Amino acid sequence: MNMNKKIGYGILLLAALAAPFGIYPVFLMKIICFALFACAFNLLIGFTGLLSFGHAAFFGGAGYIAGYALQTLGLPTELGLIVGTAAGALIGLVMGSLAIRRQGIYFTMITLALAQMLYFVCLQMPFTGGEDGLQGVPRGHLLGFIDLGNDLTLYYIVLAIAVAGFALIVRTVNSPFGQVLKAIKENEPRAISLGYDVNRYKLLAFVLSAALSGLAGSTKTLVLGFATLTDVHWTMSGLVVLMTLVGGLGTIVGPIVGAVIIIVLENKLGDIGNWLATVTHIDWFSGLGESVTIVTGFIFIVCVLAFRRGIVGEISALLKKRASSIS
Amino acid sequence: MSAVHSSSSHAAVAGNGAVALSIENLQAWYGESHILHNVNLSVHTGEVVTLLGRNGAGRTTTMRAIMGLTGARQGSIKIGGVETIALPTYKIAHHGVGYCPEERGIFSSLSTEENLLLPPSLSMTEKGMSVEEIYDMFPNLKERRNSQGTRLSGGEQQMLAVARILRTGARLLLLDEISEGLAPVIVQALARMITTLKSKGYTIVMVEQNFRFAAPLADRFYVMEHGQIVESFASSQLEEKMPVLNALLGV
Amino acid sequence: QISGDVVKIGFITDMSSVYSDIDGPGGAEAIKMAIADMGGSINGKKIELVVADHQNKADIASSKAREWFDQQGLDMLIGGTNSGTALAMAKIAAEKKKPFFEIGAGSTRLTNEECTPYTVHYAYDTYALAHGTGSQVVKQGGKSWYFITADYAFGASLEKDTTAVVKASGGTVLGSVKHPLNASDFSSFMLQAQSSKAQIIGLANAGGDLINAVKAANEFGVTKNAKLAGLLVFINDIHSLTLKQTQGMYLTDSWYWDQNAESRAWAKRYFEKMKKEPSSLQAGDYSAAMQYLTAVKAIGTDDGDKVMAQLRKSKFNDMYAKNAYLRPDGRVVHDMMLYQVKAPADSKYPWDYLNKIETIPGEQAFTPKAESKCTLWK
Amino acid sequence: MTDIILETKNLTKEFRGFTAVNAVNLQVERGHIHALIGPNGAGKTTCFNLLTKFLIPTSGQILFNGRDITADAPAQIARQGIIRSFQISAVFPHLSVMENVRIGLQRTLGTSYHFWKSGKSLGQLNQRAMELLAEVDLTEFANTLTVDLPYGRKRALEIATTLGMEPELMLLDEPTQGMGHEDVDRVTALIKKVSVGRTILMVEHNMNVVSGICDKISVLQRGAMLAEGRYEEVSKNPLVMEAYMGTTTEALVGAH
Amino acid sequence: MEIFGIPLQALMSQLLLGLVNGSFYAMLSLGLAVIFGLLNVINFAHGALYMMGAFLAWIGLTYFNLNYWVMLALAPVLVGLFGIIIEKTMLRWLYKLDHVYGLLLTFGITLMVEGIFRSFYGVSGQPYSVPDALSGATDLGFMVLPNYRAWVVLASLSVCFATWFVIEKTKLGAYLRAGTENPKLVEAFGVNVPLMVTLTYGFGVALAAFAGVLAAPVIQVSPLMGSNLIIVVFAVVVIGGMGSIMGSIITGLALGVIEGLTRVFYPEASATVVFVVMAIVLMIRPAGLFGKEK
Ligand SMILES: Nc1ncnc2c1ncn2[C@@H]1O[C@H](COP(=O)(O)OP(=O)(O)OP(=O)(O)O)[C@@H](O)[C@H]1O
Ligand SMILES: Nc1ncnc2c1ncn2[C@@H]1O[C@H](COP(=O)(O)OP(=O)(O)OP(=O)(O)O)[C@@H](O)[C@H]1O
Ligand SMILES: CC(C)C[C@H](N)C(=O)O
Ligand SMILES: [Mg+2]
Ligand SMILES: [Mg+2]
Repeated sequence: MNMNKKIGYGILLLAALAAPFGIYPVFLMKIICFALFACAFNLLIGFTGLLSFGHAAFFGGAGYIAGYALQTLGLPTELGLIVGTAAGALIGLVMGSLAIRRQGIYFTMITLALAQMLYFVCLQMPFTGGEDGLQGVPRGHLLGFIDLGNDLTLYYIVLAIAVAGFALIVRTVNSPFGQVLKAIKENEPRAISLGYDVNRYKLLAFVLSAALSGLAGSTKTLVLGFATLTDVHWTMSGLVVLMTLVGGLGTIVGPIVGAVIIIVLENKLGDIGNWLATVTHIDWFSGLGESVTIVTGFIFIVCVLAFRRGIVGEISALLKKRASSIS
Repeated sequence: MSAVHSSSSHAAVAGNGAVALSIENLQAWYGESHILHNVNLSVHTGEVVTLLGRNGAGRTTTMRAIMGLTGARQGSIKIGGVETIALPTYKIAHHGVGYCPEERGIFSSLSTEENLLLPPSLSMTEKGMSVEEIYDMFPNLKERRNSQGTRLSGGEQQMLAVARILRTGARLLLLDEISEGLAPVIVQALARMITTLKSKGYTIVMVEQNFRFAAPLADRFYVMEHGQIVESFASSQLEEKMPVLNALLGV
Repeated sequence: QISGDVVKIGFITDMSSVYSDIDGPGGAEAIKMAIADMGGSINGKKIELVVADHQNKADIASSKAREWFDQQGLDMLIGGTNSGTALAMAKIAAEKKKPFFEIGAGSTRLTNEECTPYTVHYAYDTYALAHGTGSQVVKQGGKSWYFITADYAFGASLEKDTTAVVKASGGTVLGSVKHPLNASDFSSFMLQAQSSKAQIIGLANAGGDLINAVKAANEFGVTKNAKLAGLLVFINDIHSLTLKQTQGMYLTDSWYWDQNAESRAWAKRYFEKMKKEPSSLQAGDYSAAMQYLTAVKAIGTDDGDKVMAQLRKSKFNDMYAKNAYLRPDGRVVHDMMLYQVKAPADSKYPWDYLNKIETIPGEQAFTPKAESKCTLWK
Repeated sequence: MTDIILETKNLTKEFRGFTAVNAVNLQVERGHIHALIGPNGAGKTTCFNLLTKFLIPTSGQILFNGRDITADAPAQIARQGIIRSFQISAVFPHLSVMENVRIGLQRTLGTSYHFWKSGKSLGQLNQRAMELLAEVDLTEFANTLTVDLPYGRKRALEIATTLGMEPELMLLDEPTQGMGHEDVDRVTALIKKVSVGRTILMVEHNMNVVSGICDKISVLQRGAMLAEGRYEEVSKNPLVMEAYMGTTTEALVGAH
Repeated sequence: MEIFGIPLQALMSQLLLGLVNGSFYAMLSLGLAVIFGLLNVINFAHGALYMMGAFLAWIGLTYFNLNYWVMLALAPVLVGLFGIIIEKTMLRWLYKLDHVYGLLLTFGITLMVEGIFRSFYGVSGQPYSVPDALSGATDLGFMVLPNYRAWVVLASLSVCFATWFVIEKTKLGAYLRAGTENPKLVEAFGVNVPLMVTLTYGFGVALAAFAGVLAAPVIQVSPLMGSNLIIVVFAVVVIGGMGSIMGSIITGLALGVIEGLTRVFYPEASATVVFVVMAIVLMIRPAGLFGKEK
């Protein structure tokens, strides 16, 4: 890691530490959970080139399991999160071993379909509460003595979880394993001929990504106190794809940037619209709040047509260009 | 090595003198890689011209560029005097060009006869050969008219590929390595066919690996190297050019 | 003292989906009417209303509620249709110690297992529906039942309460099928119901779902051998389905626009704004806001606990409720009415749809103390 | 008796009724550079694909060091020491030259699944990687991104990576295809150099290369073995001349 | 009469429903296959365009008093035109890129189209009544056959087979099939492939709209009707393998029927049965029932 990067991460972390004093902590925690989710997703697409359209299954599925563990089984908080993460990994293992049988676009469709299947299972399983979802999941105490009822305390715990998850992702990308993944992404037949059992590597990457998505989902359940069908629905998978795409596929911090932008947009679009309406006196903007999906779709289209590298990708490409033109 | 303009050897051409194909300063890219650098050549109506060169010299790319099948192109390509550099592929074809690709391009979802019937006539006036004429020329194809295109033997596929473009009424044929992988009998048949076509006034540009196949057929030769024309001469000059060819191609 | 110098009311309901006709924008309008009728302010402090669409998702409802309480200093929350969201919001309001008026939702869980000191369950509940419509249908000879149930808190609650009534009256329940909220095609559910050979197909759903279920039943000729019993029918549903398809149906409701002069007068004002007659829920929204504001005005503070105490002391009297009162379990007790849908020929003017069969006194309409599972009412 | 490292018995591959490889009995002797030649479509690449199990044989057997490997998976075969190169160049374009070689080496560390380990742990392979790069003359390019290498260098890198696997048997599919003269000569010399202590089976159209370094030649035609033997014998075989040259009047030397 | 304790009436009716659903699967997966063949794009927007077809029917009736039959012809044309615009302005730029970008783009289009309809019409759905000529039901004795549903099966099967005929048995179809394999070469023969691509997309999409109009009287016309369906159709595509036109049709119908039967015998699984079948097929034949391993 070079100096610039270190400084960048440092500033990011400081900002995260200070943020809850200016911004509603619950909202921040939500952003953090999604940022972790997007990073986990990016581990798969960005570094193995596999586009999954079924990540909601891990995120939401783990959310339910964690919620059930915390609420009905009454497990301690830390155990609940671990159980949720493990559930994400397990769902990932099952889905992954089916999906990696096909490549490219079929892989995508299969993950989407399997996730939808899990959606229906969650709809019907008695413990998920069907359309009502699991409600009132207790936050409990961390390690038995840190009261998580306080938003601020929970915020720092959540931040720590996310930073740990993020660190693991960075580590994975740079690990011997990450190196093999890169090779598989670049030239799969060649990797096979060098003796790598590529499907097992892909599967491990899939499971890792699923487990971290599960961690993100469990944490979200803990923060908001509920687990619902929204989190297992395919639109959630689409959302995480969008976050990653906006931030920059295959960049390390891109997904975080993307998550922040998309979540802020989703939640504040109404305010932004109202503000635009008062500033520009164009009434139409005040309806923007109801049109989140339209705006989301629009961003998707623009990204695919014009900014396939995403924000972070475009910026770093720009910097590279500048650097090379200087030298 | 600088590009050699073909105009110097026009005196030696067969055919009736009208320019069927004239390429000036052609550049072509595949994505980021710049493959053709200022290719210049011209072919007269009724001529048979062969492009020689090593693997990867850019001969196939030249043909594909004429058809508009590469990435970006620059320069000028005139077919029958009409500038086609900016046209889409299908319009280029409508100026009377038939292209037989290196990889043959037989469609597996079509039967032999469907493959043969696929290309539409390029214009109202120029009718291509009828299916009967084709079958007369290649009796094997008639025999296997109903089998799936890619089930044919390699030689038969090659025949089919060549026959297919004769159906369109194209008068300028671009033939890429049509002798490749064929049994000698078939290569001989192809040679006879080209002679026949030439006598009917077709204009032919060939890319050939098989020098012994191409040498007796061609009126003129161009030699390519690294995306440029580096040598051009008429068949009458073949003897004297042999040492050069040896150096360039190892033939 | 009024916190934040405004009395802030929040309204979270289904603004765009299956239940938006029954409550939705009309409900918000009704609350605005109440605020206007209060003069827009109390002791010089402005009354404000914020509205959100929960899209029938409990997570959206509860995060919105939490955000409003934490961020906007919300003083009181009115919950609209959908029991799932209502249960979620009730928990948040209790955590924040603020009054929560629930109008649209029917689930009795709000005042039983999940009762809180801050919940005010205002309009109706599934117990009342089961004992009104349910027992009337059994009385008419419908002994064997099969349910088509909306697969969430409300449907389950309605099926459960009605099952109890059917069994108590000597009927049998042959089974049930659950459908997702806002289902698009009911034919297969209807056919499942049909294969049970029950006399009565009980529709434990509402709004758009009820409408579609009735249509599917007609398409496949299910009504030839079985009778449909809509367990929660609103006037808007009758309007959509037309009298032809609904005549003779029984329904239990808390209010009907044409019930008396006072209701007609209010309905007229509402009609001018919305071009539709109000449902009982929209009337309930008005009444709830009114009663809350009256209480705040009486004690001069919007402190949650004090307002709740004041509410428990009062009798509610307005165009919606007569002599109604708030029970310790959070139930507002008022009379319920059993209606029957008119035949097309009997309908004299637009929106003239219902005949009253009987009035069910409040004390009988709702869960009696003996059956209550609320720990606050012991 | 000669020491046979690789042997196929009646190896056959059919594609929907079309027999691409037909009962081929191939014997590759240990330490040889063995060439597989034949006209286009003769089934050479298909043969390679069968040997490395990129395709599943329709029938027949493959024996490696006397052991039947017909049922093994591609990665398993690679791990036993049969490494192939591809007809089109096979490198990892967006890794550096050094990283390319390390991918080949790193499997031996047994940490390839260790996603929690630092990438720095691969540093221990650098020395070996540099040795390999030196062997193919790529030392100065170690930190270059592979896409930027000229074509011939990419083939050299590919060979270096393959060498890193300590292969007993290397399969090279047209290693000189698409190369200029100098490249052809360099790669030919390179193949000769690395063949010491190994066995090499290669597909090659360039007869200069074949005649220069190959110990034995097998000629395929229409999926079947047409002739086999030393270059001098095969090149005089009228059947081979017929099938490959299209004429019997000239010797093989002039094919390219 | 009863079969396994299920009244014949209910069994047959459920089978009919299955067949109706199967017809929709078939029409949609057929369109997806045709588009994928020539454009290399998985058209996620297929569901949204199906929904658009249904909505156009509803809008036509509600605002312009155009009846069902007019809209059955008009809506596919309008949606087809819309598709052509999409292809010409957006998809066109993605052909050279990885397939996933086509999927992502059409996903974005889906969100936008759905969002727009949602903001106008909410999510609860609009009722659309059965056209007079087909209203009512025929009592077959063993079941009540709603005339309209019978028409749906008939109409969609005819359209499917007509499509199959055109693609497999005509010259135009030969261009399409050849274009699927090697579009550049077909273009080099002088065929206007870009136009063909555009029209193919337009046609595939029109097929979806046609299905939408057919569906309008059967289900609620709602902005979300398409996206829920499209994922099932994806599963159908994975099962069938997108290899052949007939394959898409047969797979679509068969899965509809399987779903219908599941509803009779084990209703809890009816929403998941297609996905279960997909998982099984993947384990046994990863390339799908009619697909070729590439
Ligand atoms: N699709 C492509 N993308 C990128 N580069 C290409 C592509 N096709 C060919 N090239 C490169 O263009 C150069 C010229 O290739 P071309 O096929 O024209 O050669 P050729 O003279 O026809 O040789 P051959 O005998 O191999 O057919 C080669 O270096 C080749 O690697
Ligand atoms: N996957 C496949 N399906 C059907 N036929 C195939 C397949 N792969 C190869 N073939 C056919 O098998 C035959 C042998 O092909 P192969 O690639 O082995 O030839 P080759 O000897 O390597 O030729 P070249 O010198 O051109 O590389 C060819 O006719 C080819 O068309
Ligand atoms: C108004 C209603 C139809 C809402 C429904 N009764 C519920 O509790 O969810
Ligand atoms: Mg070539
Ligand atoms: Mg080969």
